[in-house]
Amino acid sequence: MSQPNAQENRLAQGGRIDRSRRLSFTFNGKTYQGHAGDTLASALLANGVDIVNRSFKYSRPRGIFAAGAEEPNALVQLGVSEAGQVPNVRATQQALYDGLTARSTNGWPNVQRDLMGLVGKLGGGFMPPGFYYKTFMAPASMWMTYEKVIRKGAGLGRSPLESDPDIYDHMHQHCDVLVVGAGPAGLAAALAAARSGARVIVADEQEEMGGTLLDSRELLDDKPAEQWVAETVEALSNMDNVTLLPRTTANGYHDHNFVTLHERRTEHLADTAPLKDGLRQVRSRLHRVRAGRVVLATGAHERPLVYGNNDVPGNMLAGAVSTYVRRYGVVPGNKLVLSVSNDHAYRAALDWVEAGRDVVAIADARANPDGELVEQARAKGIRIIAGAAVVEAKGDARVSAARIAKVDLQGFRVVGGAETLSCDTIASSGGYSPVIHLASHTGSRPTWNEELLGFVPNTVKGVAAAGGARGVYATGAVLADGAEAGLDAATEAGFSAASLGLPRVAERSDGAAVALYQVPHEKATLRAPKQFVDLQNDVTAAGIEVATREGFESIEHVKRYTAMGFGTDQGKLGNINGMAIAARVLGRSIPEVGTTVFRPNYTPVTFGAIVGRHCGELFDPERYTAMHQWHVEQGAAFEEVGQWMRPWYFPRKVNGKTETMHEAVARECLAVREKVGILDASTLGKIDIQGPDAREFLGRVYTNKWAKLAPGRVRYGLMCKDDGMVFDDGTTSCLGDNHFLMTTSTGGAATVLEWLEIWHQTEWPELDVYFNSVTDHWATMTITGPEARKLMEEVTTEVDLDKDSFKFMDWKEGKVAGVPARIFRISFTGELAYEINVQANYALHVWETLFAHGDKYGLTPYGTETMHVLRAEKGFIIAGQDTDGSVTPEDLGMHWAIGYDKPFSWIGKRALTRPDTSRENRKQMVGLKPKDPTVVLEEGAQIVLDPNHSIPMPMEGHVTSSYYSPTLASGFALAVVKGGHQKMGETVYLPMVDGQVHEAEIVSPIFLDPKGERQNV
Amino acid sequence: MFYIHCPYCGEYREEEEFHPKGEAHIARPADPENCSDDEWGDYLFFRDNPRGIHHELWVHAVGCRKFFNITRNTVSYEILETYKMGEQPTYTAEHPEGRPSAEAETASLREGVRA
Amino acid sequence: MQRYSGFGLVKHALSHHENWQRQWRNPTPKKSYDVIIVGGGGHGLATAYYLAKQHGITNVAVIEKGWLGGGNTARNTTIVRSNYLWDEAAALYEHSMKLWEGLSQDLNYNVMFSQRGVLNLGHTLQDMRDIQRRVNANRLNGVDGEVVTPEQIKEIEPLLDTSKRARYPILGASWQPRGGVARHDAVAWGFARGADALGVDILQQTEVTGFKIRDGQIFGVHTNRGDIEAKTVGCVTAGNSGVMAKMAGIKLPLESHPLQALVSEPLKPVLNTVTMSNHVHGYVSQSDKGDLVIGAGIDGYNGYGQRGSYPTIEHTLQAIVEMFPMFSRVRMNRQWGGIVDTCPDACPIISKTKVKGLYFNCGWGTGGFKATPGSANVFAASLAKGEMHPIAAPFSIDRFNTGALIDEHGAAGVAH
Amino acid sequence: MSNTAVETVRTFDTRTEAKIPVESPLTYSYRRSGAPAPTAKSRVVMRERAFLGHLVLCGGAVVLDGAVRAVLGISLPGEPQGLVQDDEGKRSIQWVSPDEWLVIVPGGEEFELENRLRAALGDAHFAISNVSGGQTLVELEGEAAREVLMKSVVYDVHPSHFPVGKGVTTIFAKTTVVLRRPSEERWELVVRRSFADYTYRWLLDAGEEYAIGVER
Repeated sequence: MSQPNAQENRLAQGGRIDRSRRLSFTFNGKTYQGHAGDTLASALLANGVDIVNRSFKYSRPRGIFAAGAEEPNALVQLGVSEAGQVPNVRATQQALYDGLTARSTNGWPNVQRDLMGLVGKLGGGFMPPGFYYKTFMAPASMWMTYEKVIRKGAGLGRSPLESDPDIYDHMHQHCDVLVVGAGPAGLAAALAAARSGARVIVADEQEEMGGTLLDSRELLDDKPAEQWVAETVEALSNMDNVTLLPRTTANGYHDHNFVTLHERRTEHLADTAPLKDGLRQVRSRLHRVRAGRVVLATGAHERPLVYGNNDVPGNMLAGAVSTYVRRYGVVPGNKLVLSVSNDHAYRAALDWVEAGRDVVAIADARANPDGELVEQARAKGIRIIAGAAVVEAKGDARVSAARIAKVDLQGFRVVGGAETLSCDTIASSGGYSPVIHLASHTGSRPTWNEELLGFVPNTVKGVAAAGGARGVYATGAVLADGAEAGLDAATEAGFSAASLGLPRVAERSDGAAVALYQVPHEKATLRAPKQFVDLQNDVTAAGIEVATREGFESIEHVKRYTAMGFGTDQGKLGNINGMAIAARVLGRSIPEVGTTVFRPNYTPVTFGAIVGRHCGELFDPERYTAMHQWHVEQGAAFEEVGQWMRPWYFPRKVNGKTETMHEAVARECLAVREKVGILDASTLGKIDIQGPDAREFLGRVYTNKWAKLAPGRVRYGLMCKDDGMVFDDGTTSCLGDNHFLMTTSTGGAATVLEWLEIWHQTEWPELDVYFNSVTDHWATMTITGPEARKLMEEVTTEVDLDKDSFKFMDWKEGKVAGVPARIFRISFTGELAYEINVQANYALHVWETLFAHGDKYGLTPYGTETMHVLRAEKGFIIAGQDTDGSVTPEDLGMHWAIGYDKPFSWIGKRALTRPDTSRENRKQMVGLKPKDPTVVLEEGAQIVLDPNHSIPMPMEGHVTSSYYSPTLASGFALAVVKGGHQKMGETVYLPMVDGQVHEAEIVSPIFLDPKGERQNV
Repeated sequence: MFYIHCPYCGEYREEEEFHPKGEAHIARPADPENCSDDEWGDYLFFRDNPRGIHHELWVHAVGCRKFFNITRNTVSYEILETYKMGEQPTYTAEHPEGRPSAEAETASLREGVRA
Repeated sequence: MQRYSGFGLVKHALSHHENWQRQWRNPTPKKSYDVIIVGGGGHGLATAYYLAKQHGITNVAVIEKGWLGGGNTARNTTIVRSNYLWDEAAALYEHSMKLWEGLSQDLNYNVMFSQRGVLNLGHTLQDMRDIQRRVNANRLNGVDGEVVTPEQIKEIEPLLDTSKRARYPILGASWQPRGGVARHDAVAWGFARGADALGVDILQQTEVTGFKIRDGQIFGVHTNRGDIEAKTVGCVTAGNSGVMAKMAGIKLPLESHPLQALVSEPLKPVLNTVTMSNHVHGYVSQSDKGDLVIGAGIDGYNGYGQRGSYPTIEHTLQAIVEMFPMFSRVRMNRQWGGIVDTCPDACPIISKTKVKGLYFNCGWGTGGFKATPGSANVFAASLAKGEMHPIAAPFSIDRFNTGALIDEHGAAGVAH
Repeated sequence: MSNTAVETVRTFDTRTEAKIPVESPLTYSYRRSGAPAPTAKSRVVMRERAFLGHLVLCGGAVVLDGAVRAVLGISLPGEPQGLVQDDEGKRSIQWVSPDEWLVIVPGGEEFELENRLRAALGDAHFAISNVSGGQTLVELEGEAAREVLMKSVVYDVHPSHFPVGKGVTTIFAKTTVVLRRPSEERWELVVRRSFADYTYRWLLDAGEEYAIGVER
């Protein structure tokens, strides 16, 4: 085992790390050292940590396999505090910071000695694909028990159990050209586009921009590639029209060039965001980009070869080896065997040798490798075994040897005997897969290119792929491709620029690559050592073969049956190999087996970043009336109605005890019935309607008549949809012949306004009428109860409140508490009532003045609950509570509000005569009087005729509203009952969950003052 | 995430400002009383729901509050055109590349009518 | 059919898994069948299975244009519940629930039906009224359910924020203990294997391009592999029903909309049950693999693109974090979309058509997966007898002309 | 008030000259959430301009233009998204839709303005709604103002796309806002009264990293 601080694999020099800054970190409880500029992965490798995790299904030891987003194994749990936990962080993408604390996500009791591993070793053979579907079925009752055990073994990291201390936000970005990826193609594209003056955003997922140029062996203008990177990034950052976003991953490409960028602003600093200049900063930010044009310069992922035990720690991607050596100054082992199908991967061997360590051999699947890099390797004395590949890795916790054999690619067999070479690292390369994820997010299917041995993207309008992302790999060509894409994008976006001067790159002559995915083994695939395709989900070549034998022939079936590609890496490394294996087994070509498409996200995105600020109290707006402060001070309990916070009831302290809701509501109800109450009704929707055809319009959208409503008068109206079902109601006042003020329910305000607009704009544009919302302009307070007039007389001026000159359903203008007011004599309580509208800025003054005068009359504020009781006593409906979209005006017993003889066939009328709408025995609104007056029926209780009927019990209707009425000294309810209007006086039953059966009598829904005398005084 | 050209505002705006309101050109029967139950049911509920070119009604709810029509491909989600109430589409299932211009001109109806 | 068992697994392991048989054949289409089922998703395969198993009609073809189980079966969030409001809907979904309860054994295929219970949260007084109404109706309809308090909710799902400080505090919930989740793919595969074993031909990569109709009677279909005849054809093509209907000259009251879903990265077990909230609009459960499986609302526009708009995903995750604030640091792995055929009343159509012998089973909206066995069972009975099964009868197309809608929108409280 | 238009439409002065306490839509918010005073660190400053006169003017452009010019001395913005101000910058008209304009004038002028417009428009088909109590105007100023807006509105606020003299109705977080740019330095948000507190809290939250200050 390595000692802390040892960094045994760290090279004395080289790499882009800052050796002057040593950072200390903890992994699985042990403390290690690394440097600024390290990733967690490079630091772990530097310290010789081989096993970083245990695999998902078989619990096999796993090491770091790649160096970027494609890493399947090195997933860690990050975080010190409970609230700061982050599950499933890829060590290869996590920048090292001082104090970083990480653990493996799997392994019990620890990754080194894992007991589940034993199960995997012994039981692995019994777990073919589809294993779960084929067992645990008997006895049926045991599945829930089996499942508990299965679930325990599943999952990777764990969720924090405490609320997130961090904040997140969004940035709505707009640009002419978005460049995704800042490798050679991306930087060239960005520079070309930016020079045209276009607004350019460059997003790159890594800690620093440059991509493959940061570990390139090539020279640009005879200088190290990283120098060109530095100069280009510097140039871009000096341009006002360019936004550079490092540590920012483009995760989703959505329709019409909408791209989500996930910027990690503090994750390289600490697990929870530190303060900056004493101010909180966001942990990560989601940029929602609407781009004119998008250039995808996302590069390519190297494909590993699939051979026996290719998952043992020490197996790696060839390119990752180069990255660790050149970028981080870390050699992840001592003795390397390289297994390749192409020239480019030879870099790993050259870098390894130059780092001063031993390359045992390169197994090259090609018969006659002869490219430039091959020659360089030969020149360095590296042994090259042509026509061969690593067929199997040896070793348990770390690679100890590689078995290399000659392979017949056509015949898919090993030729001759294998040679076992001692080594601790096996790097492989089976070619490159363009990163086509974003291009396929909106459904474009990629095309298989047999020459490139990879899928290349088909992009939609406005998007172009450049460089590696479309299979252009030679550095010079990549730069040129990027520059051209950038220039084209800017041109298409309406800008013009000269083409870019590009740095000179020596052309390298590479030999042709050969198609190799799964390496044949001496044994048949089903009997060979496990050859892993998807390392994260433990999918093997054998698993794929079994799946195809069982009839899973489409690649989608194979993926689902084996779980290939369903991990957090979404098959970046494995999918093509898996397709190739399925194709081989089925005797088809890769494109015949299917294509591979991807869904967002490219890499996982923190929920918090997607949520942004829309959480906690900002999750949804709370709307307040102008009297809200007063309600809060009075200790009101609130009910939310369509985002409005409405006082629900006003509990008082009586003898040091706070009233219950029941007590408060009883008191409030009696106050209104006996004295006077006040309600904040500002939340009702109010629509100002003006125009010569306003009256005609009202007649079309309301069920009742409006032709003769005179200025100064108010009328109740019922609105239906064209299916005849009630959807809102309210009063509308005639202000002038061409001028009306409509009120709607609180929740219905926006819906009704849009309803009026859609009919006006799309059906009846010939009607001259305009609608404007004035809901917020007016504050509304209802003064109601027998003493209402007396109170009003004290505070009202310029209005004659006499009952004969200001009658029920009249409205008048005047002043209340010195404030200009419109006063409406409408009543939702059945009592004498005045609804006062004043400009909202004056509302609190008016409200408080009313209280200053109201005390002697017993003025009592009441909330929505009391309002509901009072209106229900009168049989007034609440749309949405007593109706549910299946209730007609006739069902409500509101025949009086239906103008059947209106000349225009108003909305909803025609539907009322449909067979089902006009049938008898529809559910109709009635009152219910419990036989036991102390019973308050449950709202939603179901009504039956025979409570002893077996289940299922025929139901006749249900309770829509139910309260205790202190006035009636009884519970009472509104309900809908089949044929209810013909069933007055009949007894019905309400069987409850607790076994009780309530008895009730069907009565008129108007419980109080059926003649309406109280409101008419 | 659509980017929608509002024909009234004269510029592209984010989808979030708009609400879709179903198939376009569903006109309320001129004489409801003389519709059969089947005809009324058709008007209320039955829709073309095509896979491909679709004319649909949208409202620029957070914006100018105007209703207008969009011709959109329901598979690719490409928006082929947006047009004001009362106008007729240029791109149709019969003419996916656009109708001959003469026909388009004569088809224009009075402003604000769904048909 | 090769029977599956724990013992069988050991045997296969010893022979290196070389002897597994195909789970279904890849047959050549016959010239004619007694019944053709168009659509090889869960509903279609299950219909064929029940036709063969319960009605002895084995000369059946299931015609699938892609790969079986590749539509909404493969894309849903796998929730199973039967606590629907209206009698007709409750009868249908409860019929399905009962079939779910013995399905793994019936099919000899573990569909991993996990009855871990479903919570439907209420955040407003109206939510609670709706919940009480629904639970009361459910119990009288023989569907299990109860109304639970925030304290009881905390016991069922401890991580839920049941505090009063939430923007939308939880006032209560309905709780259906028999609800839960199942493994979606296994449902399709299990029914396919079962149907195949009984003689049903499953024709994948076979696209129906038209119907053969003469004198108002169906007598077959045109496909890209030639004409196939049958006097009874059942169309079960969720996400494509309108297009199929149009081929037969029929218009349906359907709109096809994107419905999106997403999963987090796999996590150690952290959720016990299925939690749904209509008001803040999101629902979540945890798969056996560890992913949080999260469902979003339907996008408002028509779309066959198997993708929707991003704000729908954002709103959904806001809702999840509102309910479970600790999930803010969990990461979203993948999102996708299905195509749901929605009816104006949020209930399906299981119906004859004006073409004799041609039946449609469609319009399931978000309710399709949970209904799979029940829908197929009553559809198969209807196809076999030529008369709609009593449970299916109320779901006729005619209701949109008579007005006899079964409106689960407003009242059910939960759209999924 | 003898004009026919006035008879068929009932106008009403909801403002009074009497000394009556008024509360702006943000009054509650100051109490509830506080109002951090601007400091040297503040890169953005917010201030409410309460109690202005707000009128919604509906009608055809051709119908309205002459009357507006005659009464207000400025012409109706001819192009969508146009925002026109008088020389003092105190009175403005903004295009809202092809037949709708938002007029904002110093508080107290709105009723007289409405009557004069009505008189000038005579029998033409138009509508004027006084919404002065229903909305308020919030200003943002400072070098981070644009970034705060980028966090909040979906509309593109880049100067190349949002020059001075433009105004739009758009999404602001989970509510709506009328966003205007009357000058290089200053942005105006016209906010509905009942959403004002939400908007205020959002701005404080989004502005936190820029040490947002509130001028009162």
